[in-house]
Amino acid sequence: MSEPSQQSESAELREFRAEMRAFMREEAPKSLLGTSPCGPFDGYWGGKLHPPVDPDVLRWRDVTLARGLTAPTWPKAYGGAGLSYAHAKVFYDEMRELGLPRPVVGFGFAMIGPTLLQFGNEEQKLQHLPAICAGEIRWCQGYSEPNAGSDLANVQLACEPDGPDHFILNGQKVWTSHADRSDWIFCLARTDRSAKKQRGITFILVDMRTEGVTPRKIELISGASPFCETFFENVRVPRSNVVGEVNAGWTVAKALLGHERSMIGQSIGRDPGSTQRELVKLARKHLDAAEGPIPDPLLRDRVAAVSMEEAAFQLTLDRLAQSRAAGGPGTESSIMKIAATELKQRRFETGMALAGAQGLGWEGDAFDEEDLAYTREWLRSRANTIEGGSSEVQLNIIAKQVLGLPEVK
Amino acid sequence: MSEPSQQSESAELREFRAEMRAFMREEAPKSLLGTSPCGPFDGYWGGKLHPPVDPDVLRWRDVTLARGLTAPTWPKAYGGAGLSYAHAKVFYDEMRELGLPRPVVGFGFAMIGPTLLQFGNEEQKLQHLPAICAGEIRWCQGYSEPNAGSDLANVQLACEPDGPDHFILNGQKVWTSHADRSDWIFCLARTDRSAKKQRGITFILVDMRTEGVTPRKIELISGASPFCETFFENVRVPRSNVVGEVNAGWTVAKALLGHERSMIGQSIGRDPGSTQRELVKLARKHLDAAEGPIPDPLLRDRVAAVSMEEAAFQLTLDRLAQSRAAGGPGTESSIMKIAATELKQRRFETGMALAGAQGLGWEGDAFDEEDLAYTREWLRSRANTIEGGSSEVQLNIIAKQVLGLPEVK
Amino acid sequence: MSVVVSNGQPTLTLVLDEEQQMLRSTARQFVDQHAPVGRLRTLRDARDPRGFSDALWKDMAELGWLGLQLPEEHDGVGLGFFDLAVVLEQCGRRLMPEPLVSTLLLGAQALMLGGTSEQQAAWLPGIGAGEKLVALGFDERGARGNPAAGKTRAVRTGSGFTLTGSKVGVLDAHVADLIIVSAHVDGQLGLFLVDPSAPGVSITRHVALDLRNAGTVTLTDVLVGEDAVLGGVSGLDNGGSVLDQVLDRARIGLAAEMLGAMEQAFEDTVNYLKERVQFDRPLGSFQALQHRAARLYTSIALARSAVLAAARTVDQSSDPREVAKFAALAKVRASEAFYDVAREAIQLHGGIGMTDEHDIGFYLKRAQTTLVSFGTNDALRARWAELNGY
Amino acid sequence: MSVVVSNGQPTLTLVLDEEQQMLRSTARQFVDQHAPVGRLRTLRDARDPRGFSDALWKDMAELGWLGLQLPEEHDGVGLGFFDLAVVLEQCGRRLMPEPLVSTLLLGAQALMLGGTSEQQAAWLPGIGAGEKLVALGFDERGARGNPAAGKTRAVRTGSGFTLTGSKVGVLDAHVADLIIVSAHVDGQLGLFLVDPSAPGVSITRHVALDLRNAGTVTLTDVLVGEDAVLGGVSGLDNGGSVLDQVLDRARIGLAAEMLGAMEQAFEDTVNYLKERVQFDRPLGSFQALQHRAARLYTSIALARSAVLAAARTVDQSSDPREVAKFAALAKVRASEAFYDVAREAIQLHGGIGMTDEHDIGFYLKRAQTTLVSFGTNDALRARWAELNGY
Repeated sequence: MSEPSQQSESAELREFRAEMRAFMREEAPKSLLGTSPCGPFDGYWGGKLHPPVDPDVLRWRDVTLARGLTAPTWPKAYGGAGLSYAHAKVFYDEMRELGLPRPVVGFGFAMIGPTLLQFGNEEQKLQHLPAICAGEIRWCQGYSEPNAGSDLANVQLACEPDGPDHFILNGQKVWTSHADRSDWIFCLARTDRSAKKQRGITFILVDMRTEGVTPRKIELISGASPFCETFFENVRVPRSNVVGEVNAGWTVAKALLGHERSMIGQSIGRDPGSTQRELVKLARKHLDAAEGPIPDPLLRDRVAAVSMEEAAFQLTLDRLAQSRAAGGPGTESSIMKIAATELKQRRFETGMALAGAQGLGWEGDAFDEEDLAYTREWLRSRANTIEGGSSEVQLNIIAKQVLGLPEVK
Repeated sequence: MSEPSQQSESAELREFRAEMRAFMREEAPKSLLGTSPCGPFDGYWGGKLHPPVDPDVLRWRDVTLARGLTAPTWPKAYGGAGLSYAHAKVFYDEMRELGLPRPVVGFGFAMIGPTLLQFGNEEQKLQHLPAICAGEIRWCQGYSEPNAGSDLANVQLACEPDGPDHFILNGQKVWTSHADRSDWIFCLARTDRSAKKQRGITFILVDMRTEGVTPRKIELISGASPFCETFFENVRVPRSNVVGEVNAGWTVAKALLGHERSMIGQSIGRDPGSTQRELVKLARKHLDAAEGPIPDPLLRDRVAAVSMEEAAFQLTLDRLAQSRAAGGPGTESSIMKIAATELKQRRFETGMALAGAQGLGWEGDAFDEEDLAYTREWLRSRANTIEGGSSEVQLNIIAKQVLGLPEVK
Repeated sequence: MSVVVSNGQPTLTLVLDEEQQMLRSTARQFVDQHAPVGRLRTLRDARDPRGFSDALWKDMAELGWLGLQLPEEHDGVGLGFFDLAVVLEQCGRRLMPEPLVSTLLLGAQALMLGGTSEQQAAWLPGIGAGEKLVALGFDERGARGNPAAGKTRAVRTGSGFTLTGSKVGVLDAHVADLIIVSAHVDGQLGLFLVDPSAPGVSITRHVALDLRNAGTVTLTDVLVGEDAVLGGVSGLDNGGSVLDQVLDRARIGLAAEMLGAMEQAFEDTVNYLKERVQFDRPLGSFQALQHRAARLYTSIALARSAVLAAARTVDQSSDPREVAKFAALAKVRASEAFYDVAREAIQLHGGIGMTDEHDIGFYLKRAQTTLVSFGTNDALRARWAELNGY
Repeated sequence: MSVVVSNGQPTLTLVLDEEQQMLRSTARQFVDQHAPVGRLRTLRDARDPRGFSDALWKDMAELGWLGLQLPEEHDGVGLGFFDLAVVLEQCGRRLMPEPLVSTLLLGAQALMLGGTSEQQAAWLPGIGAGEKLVALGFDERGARGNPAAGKTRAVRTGSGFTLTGSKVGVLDAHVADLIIVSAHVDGQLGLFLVDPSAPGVSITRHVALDLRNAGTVTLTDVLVGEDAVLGGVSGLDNGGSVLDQVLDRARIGLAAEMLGAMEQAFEDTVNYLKERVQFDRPLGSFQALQHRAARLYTSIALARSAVLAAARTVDQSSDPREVAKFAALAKVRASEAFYDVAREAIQLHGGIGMTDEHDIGFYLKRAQTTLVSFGTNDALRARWAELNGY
């Protein structure tokens, strides 16, 4: 965990900070200032199906894209700005300072982009990365299947050769968030049934407009959701869409999962102190106490406990980011996934305790919109410890990969 | 879970209750009245090494022994009274009502006695059971070994034939409570190293005065303890001391474990409301609040929570006893072991929170005796979830035997 | 029922006698057959105006369950509260939205505990026959479940009282034939019998999180006669105490429902663990999950004892403080266990447990609702402490 | 040290720079080599009159640790509190009973924050050199750690004050060259420098649960001069505020020790799980235990961030309220994690973990002691809430 001398770097970064600040003051549409916490999912998701209503969103995309700043750390050759992580952090810090949204967001940046940079061939990089940077293509994830659950390697989506240059896909994916709004999907598919489970998997990219691809929305216990099931019926895909080697997709898949976990941790921790503010606000509203100590000492204790959990979590995000920036280990995405999602669940449970009977509505005038929405969010939060790699899977990873505890023989 | 008609039984039991009451009023030494909660371990432990100081203890033993009441449910032929469990409960209820101790207590009654009744041959029953009833012989348990931990079947105590009629024992037992005060020990010993682990075990009784048996006391984190290590060096034991068949001791051992678990659950739950009384007393003492609500609402909430846990536990003991009495399943000793020991730990943790800085003493005048003792008891309580079958082992048992969850293949 | 005395404390009978076992098994069969949890989804999506099945309610009346605990003089079966709890447990298994809590636990108990013989005669036979539904309103916005904190007032007029105020979360108000409300009058808390169709009464139904049915009852200068006071005008100062006892019984009855619900959710989850294969093994063979299931099982066993003891105490004890203690105990232990079970049930079901099309999510919605209803765990622990003198 | 501003909040540097890493690794080596936990047993059983090793203390002085944070003008190294915390963490690993908390966290901080330059000159060089030990008494029987609830009084005399009262749990009082005590005077809380050998001072040592050393200091009409007031007579009304700040630093320093302790106990436990074979498998291959270990690891990681942030804040923030917030955070998160780790460490070690001859039990004794010292979690959560305006 050696850390570069802060002194020398600061000078260069300070200069870059000033440059970015000036750029944003001049070029960012005024209408967007103060509108966003600048999290990895707060902003324009791109894609052909739902162009933005607000032309300023496209203008902000254009001015940043021109400097490669929609994907600041990606190489310039693929539409990025070739910046270091430290520089990128300065850029995001400054946007956050101004409440500016990231110019384009989505799974292209957080998941498939970094994966293509690592495993894609030159043609694939040139085909997809600039399109992601420009927000032209929106991506969704085709990992989970109905019979797999946490056992992601249990891939059944059939992928069989069709002539020398094509594959035919048949089967079903589930939990494909926003599949109905996406242009492309990255999939795990089964190319060899005789090999050991992790062996016969291929990582393949599919254009959602291909004939035979059908997304269907899933309703959750909290109501409508971005999740879909996606069905594949004789879907013909060029062999050139395979990332990495045929039957070697599991390696690609695991790398992408690491990107996903970090992203979940970061997206939940993106607004320091927000949990405390939210709970104190709910306490003031529902306990009818405009100021001073929260009158119920047990609820006050609970709010403080969750708030402290938030603070410790937030500081841990900072600490690990600094450790990574200093070249230290960055293998702690599993603990952040667990900590982030359980913090979120405790936050909503505490909020529900504060809301009391006002949290028991589903529909109807007896409840205000805010209360009804909060209850739905509480329900939704139960999925946080399941999706993106369940807590149980993360605990397995920590036990084995971080603590080195032995496998069962 | 059919229940015998309460009406008819009550009449007979009422009569028996009156009889017992009269017996106790007349025959029990006055000096013993009101001295005991009548738990399975509160009283005279018997044995040759430590005869009781108080002659009234022996008188109480004598008058009950004459009626078989030191072991009320055991057959008359072996020194018991041949009573039903329902009658025995009435007897204990009445003793408890008067605060009378059980006449003799110990592992003879709670563990080896019931096991000999089930698995011993006639000679063994006649040799040992009356001696237990009379409190002549005190028993200790030789199960655990240093390398076994929860894996009780991993028995290494070597037991090799020495001529046709004897075995020679070599090895070590650990956690042999009160071994230094006991006359006999019941042991698991390894008679076949080639067989599967559970197969080559023999259940054998050993007179502690045999040459080569040496107990050594163990000090715990809480200070002095009843635990010992017991060493066996070329200890010669008659083959007639084997209970059940040679190499078939594991069946005997498991039955005894069931008796042990029930006993632990019952001994902890023996005084309903005692946890609440203790914690309220500690709160009044340490928070300087002679009456009224406990002034600290968070501590008050904790006391109430533990007290409710106690009440639910106590009621569950009653419920399961009633269910057993009515011929229902009695297989729930594992949940009672877990519930009892964790209740005890939470009770002491809460007590320590109430004591605050007064709980931080080991020795010295700054602390009163009661506080010092309480701290030791808190430390001691940590062993409750380890000894007598760890919580982990109990959870395994519940998962597999009660819930029927599958084993790993 | 026998009370065995040990150590000065009565030992409560906590097992079912033969008749109760038969009752239980009949109820279980009926509920399993006629009241699948999926009904909740259908009723919700169809925006059913009543939100439960009238036909089923009538069947339950015919089976004698609605009059189970009602006195024989009012055409009831004359059994105990314990017997009612046996049935409620089974209804709770499938989260039945029928008006059990409103009519049997709140309404009927209020009438039995506080009503004049005329009032009882007027309402109890209809309740037992499944012909009359009763609601009870005691909570108000901002009162957080404490009846004394409500603002509804009754003002004496020449011939009776005028009621003004607003009650929230009134279970089954939208279908009730009678609504009992608490109101401050002359420094007391009185209970009043209100005709839902009387001028000045307005009822707004809402869809509740757990798909039981509830609404807001607003009273604007509603005129009632002296005979509308529960227990008659002479019993006006008794309302607060009756309401306390009614709420204690509601806590116990609700806890019995919760017991059934947690048992069913747990059973479904254990079955899922046995069937669902991941990583080429049944999920249930993973030790970390086994231990969690075993802990839930232990919590449920302890909750069961608390609930049965509380129900038995209603029948055996003449001391309302004793019932109140057991009510707090049963509700708290059941709430804690139920919430844990419902939460873990979803987690252990994984993604499918989060979908609306699977039934298991309904248990979490019910668990949260019961956690808050008739006293939070915090409030009931404080009540327990107070009743135990600290 | 750089402060990066994001979102209006300063980002604290939470990683060690190269010098700090070297300091850490030197400290770790030293402690591992010279301060095994088993020492506690030896010191206890020998009834050692001092209860710690003077020789080790001198070695630590020579390594520069005792003067690490003291100003250079008083012969100190002039580094930050963060650097001191780096050393404390390593000392905590092996539960060192040397007078770190008393002398460095309470005594030296009080002198630095509140002392006159004469007082600092008189004591700080000796502290750094390992020649002077300082104790601080603020708690009294029944005061439950709240200095304001103490009953010790200072009464003005002609030439100074007479002190009367009794302080409990005073760390290292039995060996202190100076005892600082809080006392009410003229409606204020003052801090007074008391010579342990002065007439009227009596010190009774006790053996503490965690084998750190503490005692009761009884003051009977102890006469002190005006120069005995910390900060001088003019600073008399400042005592309460200085004491608050001293206690916040003690919380943070103690939390750093706790961090080291939990890390060591956890490491020992994980190693035990890897080595110990039961049921023909290493214990650590059982998934239920793996998950519990993984959860502890997560708690420790979060505690670490809170502790480092708090230590850094002492150096970077001029706002005592900000330090107080972080102190509460660090102490609570460290206490919770440490207690869990220590409890689980024994459970996972099984029977051997319960024996006095094994070291792991000492961690639980320390965990309980730190849980109560310088503010319980309940009290510190209330303090956090108050500081955050609710």
